[in-house]
Amino acid sequence: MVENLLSLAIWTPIVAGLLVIATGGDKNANTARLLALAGAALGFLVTLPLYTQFDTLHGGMQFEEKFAWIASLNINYHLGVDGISMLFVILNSFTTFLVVLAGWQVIEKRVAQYMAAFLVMSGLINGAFAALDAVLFYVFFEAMLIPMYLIIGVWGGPRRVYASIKFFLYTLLGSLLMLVAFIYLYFQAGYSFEILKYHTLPLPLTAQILIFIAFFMSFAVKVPMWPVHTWLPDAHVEAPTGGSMVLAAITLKIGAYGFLRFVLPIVPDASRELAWLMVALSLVAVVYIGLVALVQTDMKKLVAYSSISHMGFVTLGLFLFAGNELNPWAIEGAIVQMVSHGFVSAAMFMCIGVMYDRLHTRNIADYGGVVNRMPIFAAFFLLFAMANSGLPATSGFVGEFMVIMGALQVNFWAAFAAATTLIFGAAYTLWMYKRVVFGDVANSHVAEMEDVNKREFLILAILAVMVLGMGLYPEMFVKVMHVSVNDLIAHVAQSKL
Amino acid sequence: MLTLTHYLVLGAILFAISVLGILLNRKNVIVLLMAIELMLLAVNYNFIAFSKYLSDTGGQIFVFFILTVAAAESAIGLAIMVGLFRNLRTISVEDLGSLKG
Amino acid sequence: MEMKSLYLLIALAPLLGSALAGLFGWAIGRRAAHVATIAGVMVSAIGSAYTLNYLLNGGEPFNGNIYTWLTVNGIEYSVGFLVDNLTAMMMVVVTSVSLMVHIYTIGYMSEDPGYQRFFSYISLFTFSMLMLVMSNNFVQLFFGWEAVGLVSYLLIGFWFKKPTAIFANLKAFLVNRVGDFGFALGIGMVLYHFGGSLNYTDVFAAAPALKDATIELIPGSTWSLMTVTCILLFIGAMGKSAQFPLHVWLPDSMEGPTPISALIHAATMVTAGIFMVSRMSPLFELSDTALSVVLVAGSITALFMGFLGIVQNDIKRVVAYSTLSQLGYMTVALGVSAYNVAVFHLMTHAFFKALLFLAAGSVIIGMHHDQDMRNMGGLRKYMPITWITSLIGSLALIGTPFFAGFYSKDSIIEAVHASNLAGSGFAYFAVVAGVFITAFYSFRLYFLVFHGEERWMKVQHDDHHHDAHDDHDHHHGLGPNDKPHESPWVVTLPLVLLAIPSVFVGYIAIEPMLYGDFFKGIIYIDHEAHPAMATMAEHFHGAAAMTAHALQTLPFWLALAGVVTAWFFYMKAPQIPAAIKRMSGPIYTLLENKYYLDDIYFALFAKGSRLLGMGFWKVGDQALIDGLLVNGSAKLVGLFSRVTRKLQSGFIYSYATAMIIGVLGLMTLWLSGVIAR
Amino acid sequence: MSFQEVVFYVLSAIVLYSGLRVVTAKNPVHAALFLVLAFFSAAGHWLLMQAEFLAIALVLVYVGAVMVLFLFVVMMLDINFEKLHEGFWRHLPLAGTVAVIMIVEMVMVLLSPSADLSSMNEIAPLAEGMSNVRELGLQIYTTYLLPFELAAVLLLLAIVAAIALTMRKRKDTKYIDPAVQVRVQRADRVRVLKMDAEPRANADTDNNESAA
Amino acid sequence: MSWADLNLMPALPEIFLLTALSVILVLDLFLSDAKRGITYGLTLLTLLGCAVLTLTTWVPYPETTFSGMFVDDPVSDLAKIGLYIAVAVTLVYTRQYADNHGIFKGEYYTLTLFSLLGMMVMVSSSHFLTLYIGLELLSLALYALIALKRDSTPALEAAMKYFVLGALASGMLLYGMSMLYGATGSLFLVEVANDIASGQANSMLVVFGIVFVVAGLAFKLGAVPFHMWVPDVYHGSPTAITLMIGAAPKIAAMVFVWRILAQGLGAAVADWQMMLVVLAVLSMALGNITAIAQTNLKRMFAYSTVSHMGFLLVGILAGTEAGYTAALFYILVYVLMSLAGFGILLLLSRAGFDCETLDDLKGLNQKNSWYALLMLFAMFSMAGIPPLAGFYAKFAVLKAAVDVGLVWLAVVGVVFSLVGAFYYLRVVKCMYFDEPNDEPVPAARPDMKLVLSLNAVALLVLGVVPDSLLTLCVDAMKQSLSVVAGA
Repeated sequence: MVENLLSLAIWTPIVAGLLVIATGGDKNANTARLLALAGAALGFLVTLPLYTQFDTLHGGMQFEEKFAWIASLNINYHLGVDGISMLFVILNSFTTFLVVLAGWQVIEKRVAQYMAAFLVMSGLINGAFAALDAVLFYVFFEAMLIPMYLIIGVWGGPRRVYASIKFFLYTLLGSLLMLVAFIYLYFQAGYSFEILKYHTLPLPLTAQILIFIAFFMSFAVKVPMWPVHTWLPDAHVEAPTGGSMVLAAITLKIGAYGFLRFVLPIVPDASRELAWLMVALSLVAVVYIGLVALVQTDMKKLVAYSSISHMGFVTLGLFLFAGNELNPWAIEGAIVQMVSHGFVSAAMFMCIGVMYDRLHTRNIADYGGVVNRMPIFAAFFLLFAMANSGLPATSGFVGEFMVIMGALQVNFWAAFAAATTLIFGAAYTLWMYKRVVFGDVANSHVAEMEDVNKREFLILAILAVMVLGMGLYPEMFVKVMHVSVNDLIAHVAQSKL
Repeated sequence: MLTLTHYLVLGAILFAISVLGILLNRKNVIVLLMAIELMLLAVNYNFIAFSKYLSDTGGQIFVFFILTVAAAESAIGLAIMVGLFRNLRTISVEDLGSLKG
Repeated sequence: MEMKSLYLLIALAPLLGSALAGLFGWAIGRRAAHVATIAGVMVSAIGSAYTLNYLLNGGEPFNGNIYTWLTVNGIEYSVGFLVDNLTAMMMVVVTSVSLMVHIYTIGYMSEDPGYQRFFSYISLFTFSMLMLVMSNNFVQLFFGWEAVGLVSYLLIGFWFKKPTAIFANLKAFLVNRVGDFGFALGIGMVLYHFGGSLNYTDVFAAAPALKDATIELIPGSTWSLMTVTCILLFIGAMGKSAQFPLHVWLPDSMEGPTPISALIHAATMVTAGIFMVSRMSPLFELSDTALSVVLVAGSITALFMGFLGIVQNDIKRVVAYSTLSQLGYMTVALGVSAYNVAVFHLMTHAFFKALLFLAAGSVIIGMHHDQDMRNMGGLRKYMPITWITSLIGSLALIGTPFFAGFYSKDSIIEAVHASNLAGSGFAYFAVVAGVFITAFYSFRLYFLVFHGEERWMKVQHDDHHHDAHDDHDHHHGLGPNDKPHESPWVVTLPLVLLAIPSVFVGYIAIEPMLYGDFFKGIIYIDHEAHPAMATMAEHFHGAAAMTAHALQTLPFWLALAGVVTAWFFYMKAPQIPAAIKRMSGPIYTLLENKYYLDDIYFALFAKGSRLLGMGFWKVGDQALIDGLLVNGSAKLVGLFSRVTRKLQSGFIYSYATAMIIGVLGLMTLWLSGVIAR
Repeated sequence: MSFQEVVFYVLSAIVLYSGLRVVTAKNPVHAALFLVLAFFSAAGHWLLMQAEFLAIALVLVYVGAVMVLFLFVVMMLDINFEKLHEGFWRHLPLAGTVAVIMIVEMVMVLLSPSADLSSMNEIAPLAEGMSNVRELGLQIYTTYLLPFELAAVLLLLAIVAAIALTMRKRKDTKYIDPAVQVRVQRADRVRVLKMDAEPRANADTDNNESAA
Repeated sequence: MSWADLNLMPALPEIFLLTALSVILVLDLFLSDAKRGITYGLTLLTLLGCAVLTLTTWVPYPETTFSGMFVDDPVSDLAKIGLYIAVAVTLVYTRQYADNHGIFKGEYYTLTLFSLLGMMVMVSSSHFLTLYIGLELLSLALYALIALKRDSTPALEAAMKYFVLGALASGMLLYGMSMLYGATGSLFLVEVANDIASGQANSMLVVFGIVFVVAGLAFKLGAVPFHMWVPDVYHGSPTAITLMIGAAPKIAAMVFVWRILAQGLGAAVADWQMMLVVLAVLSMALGNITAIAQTNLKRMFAYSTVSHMGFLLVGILAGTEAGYTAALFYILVYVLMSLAGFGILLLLSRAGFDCETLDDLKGLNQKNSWYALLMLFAMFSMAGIPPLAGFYAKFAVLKAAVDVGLVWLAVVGVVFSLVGAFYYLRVVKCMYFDEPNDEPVPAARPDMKLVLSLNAVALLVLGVVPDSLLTLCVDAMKQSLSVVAGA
């Protein structure tokens, strides 16, 4: 068994990123690409043992690494994953690999910087998922804003400046408050930034609620939950395809992961007290945002809104309390939904990216009859559209289904509202699909479109396999999380007052 | 009988007068500098009074150095003012408003 | 173990065929594609037949899991098969009709560029439908449920260039989704209240204890758990089986190629709801309220959708409305707890309706893809096989004694008659009136198509599809000098093969299915509370006796009246329908517009939700959140910034003043602190 | 009222009046002179407190050096005094209010019982044989050696700075180097030129005409 | 006291500096303009010598000399090392700029050394008088440095403003000192501290004095409302001098404030804490908000300085060892960030062109991505985004504030640093997102490029492994405070 797997997962892509940027200007673009691909592939490969060597019967942290990092502030370089976070480390490294592929030809300017930004970000994200020290988490959590800011701003669309700054400030606002909460907890926990220590820390309700609010500001923005979601459509629309993929597939998950790792275990009583609010906001996200998605004219915006709506399921699942108990269906469903959304949203953005690369417009109205010119692409797109609308046998179904099942066990009407996504989700996705893909060739531009090339095919095929695989055999993903989730539920059930 | 308070209050009033001077003389830098000299005078009053009433020479020595420093300060200040006047042909504060915002 | 492998083979063979044709169709060519898929379905069909035979001869029903799909809370949720008589019967129906349709498609789609794709789809459908009927649990049922929906979506939109087709498929999917919405919630109720398992056996075992359980959905008012659960499940059935008010997608689904109208929108998929409710009989039996809802929904569908069949001119749409109406019949049967009657009708209907559709398809081929009956007439001479088989199908449909439809339909009427459930009075009226209407529109179609003058000679060819202004590559209709030809053997063979069971299957199957042990232990009926089946059983003395008795019953004469009226109106006095049309202006318009339900739905739901979404977006997101909160605070900071910038006036005195005020402020702050102390 | 008090109040009146005049005078020259007066009176006060050395240093350093420098600059620069005094009365209310509040607050503090300044109300007489100058001198060259040295550095800095800021090597100055003057040779002073006779003036006009 | 008792060892760096300064002053007179580089080299050598002396005389406890007026403790040593580095880096960065802008004179270097001496005295004084003289040494040298570019009206205007306001601030500081003197009867920080701690001091006068002292200190730091000189002086001065003002003196000012408030008035923390809270909040708010409206980078940096000083005050006002440590760390990191930020501006300036507006940075990434990256490090570090050093500075300060129960202040701090992030982002935006203008990137001296790279990369390195510097600060502060508390 290799030691320091998590460190490898974090630092491999970062080092690769630095190497890539060292290739310099666009003269060496091809070297940069190859190097980035190798780095991303290696980064993905080193995460695989996390799954294969994972002990599914062990609820605590695994692959732990710990040594003093900033001794004077009592901050440790403490890494570890449980059944929940492990999946996301792999998912992230996986997505990065696809993103590097996705940007292969599309990005022509400042290739090395583009690739490096993604690789570095991948390492940082892995760090955020693996960190067991609050400050270490925070460092990773916030550091990833920098590459993302650049990705949106440098390679983004026409309104990229607005979008990137909005994205940055929005997310910074939340995380800064979280930092204050961490510091407060540090003193409460007897001068420690150990997240696991926070989990066992008794706190009065007022403190819990304040900490909850601080965490909420941070993670809700990241998820994003209504009403702090408006950065997302802008960021997605302006970001290059790879950026959107990573944003949707990974960074949003960090918000939800934060709720799992921080909010629920650290302030369980406040979570219970405010669960109604979380549920309400989540349902607003599902219904309201679903309707908003319906009227979008920009494909990326539509998918962005659909992301918000789908993430609403995640937050809904996380806060379904029946009495003191969290619902296992809902929690696991939320996690499954997170993973699944990672595949599906990445795939959706990839599809839009493929079309954008050909027509340079994201307007639904500029398309029509794409299937005539790009049948293979249309087939993939359909699969992902179906996954996006939660069709069984795709990954999109599993999470939504589980959350609805869980919601129903807690509150029928919550489940009722959540289940409307079956209708809205299908409506906005398929309506878009209809307008874009079906029909006769709409204009001369569409008539010149060419079907996916090998590289695009590879990306879409890999994603398709994942989407179907997860839909047909979710147990593969779920079995590693049972023990961790059960521990979490048992932990949250106990009051910390 | 003269008490410490007498001198301190006198110093305070002088201080206030210098403040008044600063607030009033919005245009004349030289008078502004003079007002600051008045402020230093008030400080000196305090130091000497305390020094005397506390029987500690430190205060008086402090005053000695304040006088020294003030002299050096005036030299540099006036040198700057001369330089400014050479460039601007004025020392009106109003004309020193190019840096703002 | 052996049977399990067989069942796996049955389910997966079509999938394999589909994958071959779909993924590699471009490489293997048209012929190999249809060979592969037909082979797959053939394997399934033979396997199914073997299974049925095996079960009928005392074989053990199979109930087992294949693999664990998911584990939650320690409970495993598996993919598994439950193969009992009901399933086996469904398998046979599905695979045999599917096989027929596969063969038929060779001829029907021969000119279509999407040939391989089509085969892939229908094989995929077969797989999905098999998964649905073979499931031993709710999740897999839901999977099949949605998968058939997906294929239906794909097939309705098969001609994706046709705006009407892609409108129809979206509509079908979404309306079905409304049903699924209820269905999913129903599954949730089952999961939550029935002990955490989603296996049929576990759930049915837990059900009786929960008969009187109540839940409080709205604080203060208690509901019967069973009623809520069953109604929610039934909403799913309403979507899939196109029951009022979720029926609107089915007529539009005729935009798809005819073979799939036969397979999916007549014989199999739409009956999934009927199958599901029958499967759930141990639950539905426990709630009279739910049964009443089923009954009323069914009767409304049976009657009112029949009316719509009368005014249609598109050959496929007539058949479609007839399907709707027949589905209503089945639902009515479910409502009166005559589940086996419903399933029986499902089976007979599958054969004769598939036949009718395929025949209609054959006519359409003959007419060179013109579907308007007003352009047809006298085809009898040119398409004899089609003509005969159509006649058989129609006779079966209207319930002509001895034909398959007679036994099933008459049984339904009897069952309703014998029922004492709330709403059964209306239901009885509906099904009886429906008999006349069915006969009328069926034979209206028959006469218009196969008899009378050859109208295609006269008609100027304009686009008379209601809103077909597309120009897809199907050439449209016959020219004045063309002659329709009988279809090739691949088309007519399935017609013939389907005509056989359309005639005989009722006579053979009625006794075991309705009154025998065929469904014993599968369909559960509380005979005390719902005596319809028991009452009927008392009066049943064999199929032959039933046939003989038919002449004395009202339905028979009504059917006859319907046929005669149709003959009179469309053969003898074609001016009468026109006159009626003129006289009954508003009613006719109402019918022609399908009770305006489409328009209402469109305005209310499609437009309404878009309006709402637009409002949320423009007002909520853009104006309030972004405009006011986000950009607003940014602007506010900017405003502050400009103000504070002004403070930096550039003048020494104002800086000095600031310092002095600062000192004064600090002093005052401290003084007030001292005073406060 | 003792003599000392009388002197104190008289001097105080002069200090405060001249202080006020410093900040209100129209003409900076007047202001400077009033400042001189204020310093003189202050020196008197300090004498009252037996700080003789500082009293004299104040007069020497301030009046003798700093104020002269001020006056020098004021007079050297050509300044329009009227313009500098504009807006004086406009600012008076605000400035006055601030000043009054400041006085009130400071005096309140100083007079408040909790400030407790009454406990030290006597100037202790100097020890026998000590004078103020000796006292300070001893301290400055021993205990306060560091500040003393630093003050020296500060003065050096002031010299360097003042020179750096004001000394200019202007190209147009008529600067004479004595060393050069002394070493001067005849050849440097007288040069004999041979010139052609100048052409007649009308030659120009001819040329001009021909050019035209 | 006799000469034999005088231990000059602790003051060795200062003595060396003064000697070298005098030598350079004289030597420079004999150098032609072409050989001015010798002065430059000598100055750097002097700094090196000082550093060597400081390091060799480093002891992990406070040593006093000159009758206890001069103290050489680890904090002062650390600060001095910081000062040498800051001044040396400043000189390296400004070498070319000074040449291009006509201030490449001997006075530039001697005045710089004078100011350095003033700063060193400031950080090593334990007596009000030496503190004052040190402060004046620094201030007078800076006034002169600003005015050194004699033909530049903005520079002179800046110098004038700085001078007048500085004198006013000195007056206030002195008034406060006089009150403290009156309250305790001593000018020695240690005695003042002991008197206050033992309750012998006249508490009314102490607090009265504190008001004025705080005002004077706030001016040095540039805290609102005593900050108004900052933008104008930063803006008006030649960029080289701006850096001279904006970097090293901040360290001195911080230690100066720490000496007075923590070492002298530590026992009266309750009295000055509230005042500093007001100043800190105002500084963070006004600094950050006003910076948004700036298009001139120097001005923007000025306002950002104001806000940073607000943050620094949060550390100091905690009044705990951790707080002081945080402040010390903060100021060191801040100086590093300022150096990097201004370094880029200096790098991009050339004769006749000062790079000082946002537009001047447009498209820098396309012109020279390495410079852009360095500036990016500086900007994100200033914004306090990990993994750059600026984050830990903010973090340590916030931690100190929360420790003493000022959670709300920490929240206010982070909210305003969010506002602040905006304008740092805007700089990055200009460099990375905008299309470049025609202005070419001037060639820079290799030593400057190297130092600047090291400087900016250090921000990242310190962000990844901040512990070394932090530990230095922690130890220095602990060793410096322990004896005072014991005395």
